[in-house]
Amino acid sequence: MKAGALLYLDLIMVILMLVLAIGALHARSLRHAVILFIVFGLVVALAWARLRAPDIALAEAAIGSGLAGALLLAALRDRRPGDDATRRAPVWQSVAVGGLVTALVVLLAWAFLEVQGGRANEPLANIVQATLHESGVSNPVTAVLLNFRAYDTLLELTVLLAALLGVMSLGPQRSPMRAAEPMAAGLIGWLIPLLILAGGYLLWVGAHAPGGAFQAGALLAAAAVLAHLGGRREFQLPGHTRLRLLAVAGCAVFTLVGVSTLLGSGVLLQLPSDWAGGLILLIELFATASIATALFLVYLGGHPPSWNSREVHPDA
Amino acid sequence: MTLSNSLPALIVASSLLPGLIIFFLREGSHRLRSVLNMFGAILKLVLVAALTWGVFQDDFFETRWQLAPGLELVLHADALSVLFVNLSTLLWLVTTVYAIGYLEHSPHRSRFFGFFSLCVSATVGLALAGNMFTFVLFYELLTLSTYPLVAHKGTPEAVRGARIYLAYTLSGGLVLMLGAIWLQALVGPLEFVEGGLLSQLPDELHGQLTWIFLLLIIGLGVKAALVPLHGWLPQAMVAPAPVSALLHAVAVVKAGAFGIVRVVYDVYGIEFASDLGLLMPLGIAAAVTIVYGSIRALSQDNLKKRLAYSTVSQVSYIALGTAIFGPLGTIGGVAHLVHQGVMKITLFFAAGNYAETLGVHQVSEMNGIGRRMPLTTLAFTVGALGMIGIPPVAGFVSKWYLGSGALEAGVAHWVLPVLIASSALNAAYFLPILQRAWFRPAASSWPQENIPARRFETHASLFLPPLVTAALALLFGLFAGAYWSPVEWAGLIAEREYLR
Amino acid sequence: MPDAATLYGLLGIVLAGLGAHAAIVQRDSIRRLLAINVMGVGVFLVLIATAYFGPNQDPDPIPHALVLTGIVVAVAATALALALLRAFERSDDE
Amino acid sequence: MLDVISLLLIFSGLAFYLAGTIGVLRMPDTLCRLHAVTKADNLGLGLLASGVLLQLSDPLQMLKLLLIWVLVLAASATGGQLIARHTLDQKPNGDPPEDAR
Amino acid sequence: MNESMSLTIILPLLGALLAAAWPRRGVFIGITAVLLSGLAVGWLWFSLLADGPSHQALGGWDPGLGIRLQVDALSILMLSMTALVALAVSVYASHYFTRRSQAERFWPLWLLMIAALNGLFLAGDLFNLYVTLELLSLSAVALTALGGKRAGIAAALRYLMIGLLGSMGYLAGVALLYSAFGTLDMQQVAAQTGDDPVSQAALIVMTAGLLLKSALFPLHFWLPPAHSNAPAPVSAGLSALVVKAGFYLVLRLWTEVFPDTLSTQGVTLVAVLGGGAILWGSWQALQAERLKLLAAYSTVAQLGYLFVALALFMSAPPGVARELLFGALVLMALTHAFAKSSLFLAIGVIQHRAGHDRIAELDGTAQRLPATTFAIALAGVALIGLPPSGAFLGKWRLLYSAISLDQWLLVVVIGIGSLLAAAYVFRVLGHAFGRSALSVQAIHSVHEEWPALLLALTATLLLGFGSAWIWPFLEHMA
Repeated sequence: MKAGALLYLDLIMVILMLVLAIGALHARSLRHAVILFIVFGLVVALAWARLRAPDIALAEAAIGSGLAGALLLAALRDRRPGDDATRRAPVWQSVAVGGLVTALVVLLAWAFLEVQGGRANEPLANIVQATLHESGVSNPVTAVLLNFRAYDTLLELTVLLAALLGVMSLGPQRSPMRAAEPMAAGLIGWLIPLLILAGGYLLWVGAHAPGGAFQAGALLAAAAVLAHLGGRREFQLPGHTRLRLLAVAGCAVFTLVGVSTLLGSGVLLQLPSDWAGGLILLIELFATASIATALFLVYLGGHPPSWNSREVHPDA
Repeated sequence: MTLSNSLPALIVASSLLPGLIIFFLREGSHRLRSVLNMFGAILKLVLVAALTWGVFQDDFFETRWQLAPGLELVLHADALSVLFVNLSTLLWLVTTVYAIGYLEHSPHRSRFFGFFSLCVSATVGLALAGNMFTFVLFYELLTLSTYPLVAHKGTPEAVRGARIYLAYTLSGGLVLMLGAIWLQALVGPLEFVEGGLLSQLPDELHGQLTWIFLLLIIGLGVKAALVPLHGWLPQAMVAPAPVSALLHAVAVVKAGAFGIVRVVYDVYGIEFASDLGLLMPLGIAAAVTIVYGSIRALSQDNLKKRLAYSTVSQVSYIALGTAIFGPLGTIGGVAHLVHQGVMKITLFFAAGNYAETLGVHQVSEMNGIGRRMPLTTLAFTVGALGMIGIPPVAGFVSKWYLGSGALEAGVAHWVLPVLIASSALNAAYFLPILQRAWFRPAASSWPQENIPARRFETHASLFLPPLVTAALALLFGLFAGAYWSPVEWAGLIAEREYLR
Repeated sequence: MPDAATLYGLLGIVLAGLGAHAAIVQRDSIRRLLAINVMGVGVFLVLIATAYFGPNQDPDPIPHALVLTGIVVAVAATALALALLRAFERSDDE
Repeated sequence: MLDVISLLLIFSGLAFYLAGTIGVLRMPDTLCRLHAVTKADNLGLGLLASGVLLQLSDPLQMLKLLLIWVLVLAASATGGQLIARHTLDQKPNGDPPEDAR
Repeated sequence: MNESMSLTIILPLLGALLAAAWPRRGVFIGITAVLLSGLAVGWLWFSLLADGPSHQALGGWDPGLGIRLQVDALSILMLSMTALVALAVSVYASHYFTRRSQAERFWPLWLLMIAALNGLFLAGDLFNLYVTLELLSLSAVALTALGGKRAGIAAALRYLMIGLLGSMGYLAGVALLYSAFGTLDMQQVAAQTGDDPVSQAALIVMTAGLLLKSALFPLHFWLPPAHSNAPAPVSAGLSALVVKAGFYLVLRLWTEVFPDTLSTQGVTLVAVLGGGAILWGSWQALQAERLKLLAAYSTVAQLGYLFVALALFMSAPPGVARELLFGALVLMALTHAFAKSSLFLAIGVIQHRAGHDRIAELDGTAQRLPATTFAIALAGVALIGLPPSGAFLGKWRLLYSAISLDQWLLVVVIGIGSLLAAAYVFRVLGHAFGRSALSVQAIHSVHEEWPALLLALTATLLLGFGSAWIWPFLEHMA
């Protein structure tokens, strides 16, 4: 395609995203706002694809729009009818904040345009390309995530764990839904294995192509959410110990790899070149399981019965 | 670690450590607490005696401990600090004996004696402070450690009195601190030196130095109860008698007066202060306070309140002496630091005895009390006569030197009238009390007789302390020319100040 | 003519501004959450736009990794916020 | 030649989408809208997919496209059915109020 | 050396994972992990003293490609503060929760919070800081809501939203910096920042985000409800440690990453806001009817002191006085951490024993809970800035700089703030000394009363009389 045509496509996308964003932020009805936000997320995923960021496009679609959307919709369902969602700051405040934010936006835009004029002379990208062969994987994003900046990713998994622990501490899960209607149930039954398959594929392919633990975990979580939504009897969470192990496994294996490198070389997460590929896959495998567990449990909105130890009385 | 660099710290520690231990004693361990108290007090006295001997022989005692760069904790013994340390150590010993008897059955004694010891540690630290920073530090510590003592009874009035006390003294502390910091910003960390160091500063700083002097005097004036900063003192009367004795004679008020002496002599230098024209306003403030306090004392029926206003008046003799340029005035002011202490503590001990033994709080209830409690009233009489300035009690000596100093400095035209008026007023509010106590018939019953008369009028630990301090007041007056008397020591101080 | 990176970068800044404004102005928790997420997308757009060097050159993978991390962090925070909201509304019933 | 057919298919697919979208906007109630959108979009999707299919050369990619087509078809069919059921459950006459929450 | 750096983060993290997987052993795991990470900090001390400040890129890659950890005098002081406060609070917390389900939830989140703090103090990478900030705020939020009370949950929700907004502002700045300078490494970025629009824009949004997170007046509104409604050990951690993280980052950014970017107007603005925080926070603390709210507003005021000190530091001319002010600033931050954690723990004891924390009904606490009252008094002394606390030394130097720079308005503000602080502290103590037979149970429980007392003693005696080494240490190890 020609650059000009692409630019028109870009302009359409930009306008679409702006419109959707404003809709999501200011729609009169909260439900509309949430739906517009989910649609916004999908368009953003397209934008990621457009900007040659397929890994992010996948993640955005699966997590940013998909799971976050499911979370938001579930939260909407919790809402009691009386809740007033249209409260806003008084107009003068809104205008004042608007002025302040506009000033910031202009400042940032100015700075950004300044940057576009003369970009950094030697982007880190070149270094990544030059070092990629030592990383054990050939997908540069995976290399950055799980080798060059693996420490960030470890902490990121920890953030997810913190959120999970937080959600679990806030009370029991939502009551399960009634069984789905036959047609939806049929579709769900059909989708779940497909999702699991796709998840496994994404995990495996992440080493050299777009994909990886987060996208895979999100798909697995989506499968679990579907199973839950469909009220499928054969789907049951593991028991207390195994559930908790599943939740911490990703972090734990990652940390243990870190500790063993620390003991071996004195440097945290210094993966030996020869082993790097295998270690990354190991980490990703467990991370996928933990991410899927965390995202699904978080979707439940509270802890399932098996989360707490047996002897503890349920919360008042 | 030698004696010369550890003795000042040991003197502070000798009451601090027993105090800290006392906090953790059980309420019931009465004997252990008393032993610790007495041990600390006597040990301190011994250490202070050693220090005094050393300083007299021109030995050098100094403890230094850096708290932060430019902020050094310096404990240094010079003639002036030795005088104050002696006073507070001696009177603390007496007060401890008194307090043990006074508080025999009241609750929370561990807390009380803990803070009691902290209070005297802070006072001694303040006396030995070798620079402004150290002085401010102990000045604030003194505030903190006396607050629980004032609030000790826990009644709403006690808590309120303590709050007022705190509001005044903390504000004063803050102002003092600002002055000290400003001074440090101007000239660096300043140590106390006889004769002061500021006179070498260039002229353009003199304006700032005047402002700093104002801040310092305001800050110190709160504790010294200079009018109009004296408002806390009558309120703090709710405290138990030993505490009042401590506040008025040993620690708080004295700390303020001592600070004024320090600032004038050892920071600014008396000559430089005189050159800056700072002495006259200080003297006037002192004079106003002297007269005002006496007038207010006249109309108080509550004995302790009358004594409190008397303190307001009497302490300012020290400031007045400081403001008179010349060795005789200096001797008068500095000696009065000691004289006022022993006399006022006697009065408060006696007042405490009346309240504790018979429940007598008002002057109007004191008819004939001299016959029921002759020893206490005898001590009271000595103190009161001293306050008026009747020879041979020590108060007379101070007033004498102040008057001579005024003549020497050429300010007699306003100082002498103040002295005379004040003495007349002192007589006017003390003599009627004496007349009631000795010559009027006793009422049929006392307000609340707690301690019946057996062999003595009350417990020994209550009536002995005022007798001791009254005797001291007499001795200091009778033997003012003796080698060891406060007046002689004040002469030594004056010599060192003016000969530089 | 602006190139794609500039266009999307500016869009990102505007979205971040819109999100920030709504996050402050809106009072409803879910709406605030939406606003913060929109703001996040805006910031991510800036990063990814920075990483984009045109159709013929490989993009810089580091911002991609950062944004991936950011997305996960954002969803984690969203989940916690929604659970808090739910707990808050439940506590009303007690 | 192949390109022409492909373009033709894609544009007719887009036309159906357009019709479906207009239907959503213009039709009076939920069921009618549903009718318009599912019918038109399913057809549009099929046409679009076949048009794109002709552009591909890799059989694996073709397979993926087919899979996508099947999945979207199944999802929209199920979704349409669910929406219809929901609408009928809620209000026999078929039009829920705008801001039902 | 470098092992110990990683260990201070990894050990609490491992502890958190164990405690999450094995909730019934939470107390044992928690205390052990806190102890071990404290030991790692100790080890780091030794290496620092032996080898001087150092840094290390993780993964064995060059800084820029890999994430750099760095340790210097400032970070190790913050780490030590975290370790000591965390230890005392952990001992206290081991007996605090009455319901086991609550205790089981506390430990993993608490350890995650400590890991995040340690990670934050060691991070030398701008994006990594973002992740640690988020880890910190998520675990802190979850802990805030742990009490399960409606007010606590509402406060946690707002805390979270504010935290997210703040981190987004920070992240926007990071994005801009990366786009301009092509690196996330703090040192590499610092070498390129200057007076240009990019640096300025980045500085503004990052600072704004962090000020929101560190609750500088008037962005403090979220703090009092959050800190006053969390369980006592959590409040202690939040007020003593977590707010310091934001301040620490502002300090690092201003002094190290953007030394040439900062404008005098920016510094003045922060000084004004700091002054506002001192007055408003102290005034609100004086008005508070509950002890915990008082303590929370006192934190708002104390942050004001820190920011005022920072502003003075930034505007002081280079020289000895400036170096001395820096040490004072650090000392004030440390003192506040110990004093405030002590205060919250002591309040927790009172709340446990009296069943409430309403100030007006506390008469007679001193008689029943002497050690706790003593802890409150000592902590209060440190909050006012009286001797013998570290804050006294800090305030002395602060006023010294303000006077030297002719900032008389700040002198007045600090003075008024001190008096207000004295007023709110002694309002409590007055009641505590009051005489009233009330239902406070007398206790002599070591676990309950001692942590607060030890923390208060650290804030006063230890930091008041034993902190002279901090200045040379900061100078030689920076």
